Amino acid sequence: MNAMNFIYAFLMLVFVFIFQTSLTGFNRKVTARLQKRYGARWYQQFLDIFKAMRKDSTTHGWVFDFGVIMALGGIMATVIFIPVAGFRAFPGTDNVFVISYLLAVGMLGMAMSAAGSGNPWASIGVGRALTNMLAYDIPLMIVIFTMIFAFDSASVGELAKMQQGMGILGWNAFRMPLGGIVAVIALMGMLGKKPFDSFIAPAEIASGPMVEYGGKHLGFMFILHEFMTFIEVSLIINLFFGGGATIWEYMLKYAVLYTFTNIVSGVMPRFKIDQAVKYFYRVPLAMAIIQGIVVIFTGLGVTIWF
Amino acid sequence: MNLNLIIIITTAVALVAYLVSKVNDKAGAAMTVVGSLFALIAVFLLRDSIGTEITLLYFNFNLTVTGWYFALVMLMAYSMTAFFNPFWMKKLIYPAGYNFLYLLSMAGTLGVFFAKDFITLFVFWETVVWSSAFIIQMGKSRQAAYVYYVISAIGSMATLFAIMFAYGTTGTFVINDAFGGLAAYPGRAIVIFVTFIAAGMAKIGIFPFHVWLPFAHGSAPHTFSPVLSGGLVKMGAFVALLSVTAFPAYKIFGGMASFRGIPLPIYFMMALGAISIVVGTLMAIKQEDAKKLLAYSSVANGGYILIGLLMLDQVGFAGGLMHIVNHAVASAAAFLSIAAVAYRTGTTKMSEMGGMIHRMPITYVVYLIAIISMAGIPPMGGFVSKWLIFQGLADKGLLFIAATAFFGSIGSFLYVFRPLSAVFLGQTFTRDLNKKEVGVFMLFPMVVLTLLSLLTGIFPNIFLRVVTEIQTSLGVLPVTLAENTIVTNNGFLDAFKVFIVFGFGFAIAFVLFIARRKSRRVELMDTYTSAEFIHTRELLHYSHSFYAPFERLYEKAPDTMKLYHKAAVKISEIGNFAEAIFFGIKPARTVLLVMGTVLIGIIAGGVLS
Amino acid sequence: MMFNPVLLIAIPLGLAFIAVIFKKIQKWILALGIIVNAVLVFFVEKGETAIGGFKIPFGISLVLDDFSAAGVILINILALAAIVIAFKKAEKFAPVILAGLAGMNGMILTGDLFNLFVFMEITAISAYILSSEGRKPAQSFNYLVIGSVGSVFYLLGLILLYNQTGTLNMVLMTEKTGFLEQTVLLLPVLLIFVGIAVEAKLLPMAGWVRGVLGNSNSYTGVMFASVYSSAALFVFGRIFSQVLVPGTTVGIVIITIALVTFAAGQASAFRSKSLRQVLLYSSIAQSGLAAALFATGFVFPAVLVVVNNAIGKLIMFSAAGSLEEKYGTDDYIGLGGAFNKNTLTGIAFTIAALSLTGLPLLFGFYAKLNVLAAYLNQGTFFVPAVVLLGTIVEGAYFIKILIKLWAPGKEGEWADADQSVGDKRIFSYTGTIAVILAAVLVVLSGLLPDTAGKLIAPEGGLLGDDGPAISLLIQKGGDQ
Amino acid sequence: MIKFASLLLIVIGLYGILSTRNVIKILVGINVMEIGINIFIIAIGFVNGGAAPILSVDNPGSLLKFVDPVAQALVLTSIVIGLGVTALGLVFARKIHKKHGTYDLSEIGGES
Repeated sequence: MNAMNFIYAFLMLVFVFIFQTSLTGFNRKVTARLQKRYGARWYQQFLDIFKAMRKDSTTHGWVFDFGVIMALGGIMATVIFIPVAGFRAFPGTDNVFVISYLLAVGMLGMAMSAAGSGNPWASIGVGRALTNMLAYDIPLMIVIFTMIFAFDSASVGELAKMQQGMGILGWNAFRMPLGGIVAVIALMGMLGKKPFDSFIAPAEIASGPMVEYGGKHLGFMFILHEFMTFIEVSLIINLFFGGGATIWEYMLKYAVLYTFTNIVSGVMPRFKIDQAVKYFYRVPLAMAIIQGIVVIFTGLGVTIWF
Repeated sequence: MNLNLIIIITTAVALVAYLVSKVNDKAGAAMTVVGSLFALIAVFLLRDSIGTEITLLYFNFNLTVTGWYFALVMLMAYSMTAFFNPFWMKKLIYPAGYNFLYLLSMAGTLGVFFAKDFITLFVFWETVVWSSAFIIQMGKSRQAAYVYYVISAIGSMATLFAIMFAYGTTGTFVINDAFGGLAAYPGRAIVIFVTFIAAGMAKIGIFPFHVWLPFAHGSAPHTFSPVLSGGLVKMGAFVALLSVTAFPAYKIFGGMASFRGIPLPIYFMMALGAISIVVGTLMAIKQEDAKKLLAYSSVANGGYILIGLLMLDQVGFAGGLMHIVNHAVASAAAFLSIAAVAYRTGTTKMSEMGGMIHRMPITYVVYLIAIISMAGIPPMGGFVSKWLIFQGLADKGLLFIAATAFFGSIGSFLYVFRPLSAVFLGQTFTRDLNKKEVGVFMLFPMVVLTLLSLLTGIFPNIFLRVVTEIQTSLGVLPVTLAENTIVTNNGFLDAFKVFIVFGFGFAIAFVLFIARRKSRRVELMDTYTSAEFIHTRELLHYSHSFYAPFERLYEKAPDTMKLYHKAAVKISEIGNFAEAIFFGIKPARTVLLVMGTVLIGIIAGGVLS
Repeated sequence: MMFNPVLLIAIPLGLAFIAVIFKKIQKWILALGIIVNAVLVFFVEKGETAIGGFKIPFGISLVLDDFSAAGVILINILALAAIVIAFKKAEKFAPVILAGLAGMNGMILTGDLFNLFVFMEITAISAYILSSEGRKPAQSFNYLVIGSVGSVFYLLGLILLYNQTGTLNMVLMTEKTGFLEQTVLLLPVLLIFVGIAVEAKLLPMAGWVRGVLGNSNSYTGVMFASVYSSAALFVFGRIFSQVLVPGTTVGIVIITIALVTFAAGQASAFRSKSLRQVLLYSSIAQSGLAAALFATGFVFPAVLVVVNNAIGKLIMFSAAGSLEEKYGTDDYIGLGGAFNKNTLTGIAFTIAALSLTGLPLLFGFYAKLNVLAAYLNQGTFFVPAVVLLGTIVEGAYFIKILIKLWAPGKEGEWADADQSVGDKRIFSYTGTIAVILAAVLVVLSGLLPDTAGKLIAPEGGLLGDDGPAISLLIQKGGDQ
Repeated sequence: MIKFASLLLIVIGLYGILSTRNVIKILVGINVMEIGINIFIIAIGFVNGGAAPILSVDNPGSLLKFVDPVAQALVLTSIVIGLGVTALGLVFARKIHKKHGTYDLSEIGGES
């Protein structure tokens, strides 16, 4: 751990921000085209963020501010732990549990800040978001658990590396097909894409947790959202789609997967929150458990099966 | 200072505290602080005499590092909570009795952890049970003490049966010898294992014995709930530990059918732990009372501890042992902060409070850190232990147990956030606008516990070194520790680095935040309300049925308490029947019954011979 | 200086007649008799004493071995304690009580089966009269009829045995029945069992208990639940552990009845709402346990159970009776917080209840440990399981009572002294001291169980070689 | 023969206790039983053609010819005890009548 690590980390944050925000802008266009609109320019997302950061804002007390800082801090720390195409700012810290639980610090900060605003809509949104998390995380964690058992490693980077060099069929999404499906569905839930977007639920609960934000707080939330998206998509890319041998391969896979979720989201209706829970506990959970049983008791998928 | 002296002195201090309390109850309560701190320091200093044996009356003690570790956790909970005692004397019906029993039960726990033979173990165990039952009744519910006692008694009696059975089989009460000799009787060993662990399960609050926790933790005096959840529950963990180590469960059941390397009897117990995680989590999510919610969270965390301990391996076992400390610290801190809030507001119902953060910011931070640890989020201690347990489970491929463990872990985000949001965040109720932070004397233990939570999270190896010592003393391969890193088969964790990176991220965000224009402070009521005017603070606070959509999914789930009710009704029915048959005013019936007895006796005698 | 054990019978009997004559000073005679007996009981000569100049097998003899010594000491001390606690209630019954005491001492000491019948009848008649204090003549009458029928059965069984063996002496009877076949013994042993079981409170035969004990006062409750019942159980022990040791067939019948009594008693106590009813059912249950132990031949554990029950019920029944006298009810739900101002009495009551439940550091734990060890050493698992299940139920109802009496207050609110039923004193000063002493005895003997065991069985065993096995083990931490 | 007759008496007494609710009649039943048992004891001790168990100049003969003296002693005691119990029972009966105005237990109802 020396100064270089921190410089790398900082550079990584900058890269992730630019990359993901551009991709978001691009996807806004994709969504617009799906809806037969023309859509905004690809850099519109940057403009939105910078505009928000420059505006005046109001605050509802210290926890409202502190929560925002804690959220962004936690999320950025998590980004730093994500291995991108073999690159790690702090080698040896990409344990999958660390990543998935450190992510929770950011979420807790966000929830805290939102609830601290004193607006009941925000609390309702937080409650829904947490419930949603309870729904999608269990099937995903079971699949990841199976993977750790199968490959004897909990390091995201190593798990990604193990899939490389065997062609497309070496990806875990194909070695453990059920698990791959579960992962993509869970990713939809994580990203809050339709049909699992009831915690934001535009036009339903006055935009949920974000209701009280404006100015730099809102700008923080935008940035945070970009980072969070990056963490979530990266996790799936690394664990199920072989990561990337080069940064370009990685970015390509990433862009494809992310756009894919957006396209699916564009044509989906919305689940009520309890419907989402029921759905996750029926289909993906069953698939995850079947996948787990197959892997743990037969070894299929650990050794490539063709 | 040896153990006998510690036990005798604490008992003596208990008596003195009783007498002093008769004169001045606050002074008596101060004695509990002195007594428990004394015990904490004295036991800490016992480190050097580990391995010695000692006898008091007919009790035999054996100073093991395991006992030392458990005792420190327990005394930590007792001594920190004791700081609250002086402030609650007014609410107690028997302040003197409370102070006496507080210290007596503490002395009792020492005996449990250092017991060399079963008689000692059981005697001290029961002392703790009944002294705490008498404390619980002083709280908000008489039913609570009753339920607590009955469930404890079910466990204790099962354990007594196991003890005597083992004694009948091997002819000794010395724990290691009595259990060690069971290898030759695998059939009996199963019965003994299952019944022996029952007391531990009842104490930790493992399904189906978990029903007492919400009653007792929820309704005990606010100053005793932290001890119950942070301390006494861990006594159960100790018994669970004994049943896999002293009992050599893995050795005795080694030849039996097993599931992924876990012999079935042990796997069954682990499954109960897993059920407790699920039940505890689901029930905690729907509680309306902050203390009851934390009580159910203890059920879930008890499940983790049990699973960890029962694995008895390099990693998961260390996680279980570590979780004992972490949960004790976190849950004591959480209960204490709720108690502090209750001290000011007089209630623990979440829907009757809100926005306390603006009145009691330090208490809020204490609660925040406690729940971060409890939910297993880095950089607090709870994460480290849960990480170890997950790694252990993944190593063994215990899929179903792991699934519940994940469920409990994510579910804990839901329930720990509820008091945070309902009690501390949101709108401050008009009634509470003039409330103040509690005094220094009450803040001190809370801050100490918070620092401990951080310490276990950032430098877990300080604690894990003791854990490795325990593992070595029990003949288990100790968990591998590098300088700051914990190494397991399938991954490693550098908690300090995680903390530093987190700090780095936080620093960037902080700089970014203050670099932008300062924001304007507005009133809490000044929020977006879709252009409606709402002037009642209480109406703008969302706290009741927080997770209503989710709760609806399992509202019809059966209640375990009904099972016990049914059993009680059945016993009453038998009693009614006996009374109706045997007792009456007319002698004729009794005479007839007597004749019948003779007749049946003759027939039975004839048939049998 | 050692005295002839016959004095234990003669003194109270003589004083009883004197008390009838000098009615004015009968309460002082009562006090004198009880105290003299309580002192004398420690200075009586061990061994067999022939009465009336006949040689031992021909005449009546008194046997004072360790077993009967434990019995008479217990009975006389309990009788003294009962008088101390509620002298006012006792004084008008002076002759009856003295005669009853003589009868009980005789029951335990006698070595002759017919003599036993006589003493049992004397005791029973005094008990009938005491029961009339409850002002429920129909209940007393019920008791009298059941008692009489029981004694007729006992006599019938006795005569049948006499016909077979030609002796009434217990020692000779033991020898001679050894030669008889089980089937021949079946009927007489059962008849004798039924006769004794009426007083020992085993279930089908104990139909009178609820009516009598349920209406007892602070004195008669103690007499029935603790004094009479202990005496009857000692007789039960003498007969079924030594004189007519039941063979397997009869043994199974008797033990089954005893265990059913235990279970039914605990269940009935669990459902009862009135303090005295709970206690009387609990007494029935304890009798069942002791009887089962005696019938199996575990004399020492059985005696521990009897002693524990006697001391516990002494404290609890006197308190229950006194509460009823003070507050007009003994429904414990209506007595919330009665111990609030009676801390010392409350502590004694609590100790007694916890000891009955068998909680450690108290005498009851030692008793329970011995009970369990006796069975498990023998390889019986069923009975310990029943005993422990019963203990759970027992603990449940006792803790319910204790909580109610200590901590008044609505559910959902903190326990509050203002909600208690009142602050009337339960006992007089002497009464409080007596119960506290009894409680201290329970605690001390629990802390030093080995000493207590030695006091009860100095030779290390009672009626055979079933010595206090656990006691020694505790001392050494099981290092054997 | 007399033995069986006495046993029959005991059974009749028992029947009396079982079949009636009248306090006085129950006491009579008890007394019948007691008489039965007393006769039974005497019958057990009876030796056909035996003399009174008194050693005298007239009767110095073999012990076998004596009637069992123990049984007679027992009966004497038993009778006295029976008397006492009956007297006490009658006192209770009187009290019952005084309190409830009837001797019939089934008319008393629940006196608990």
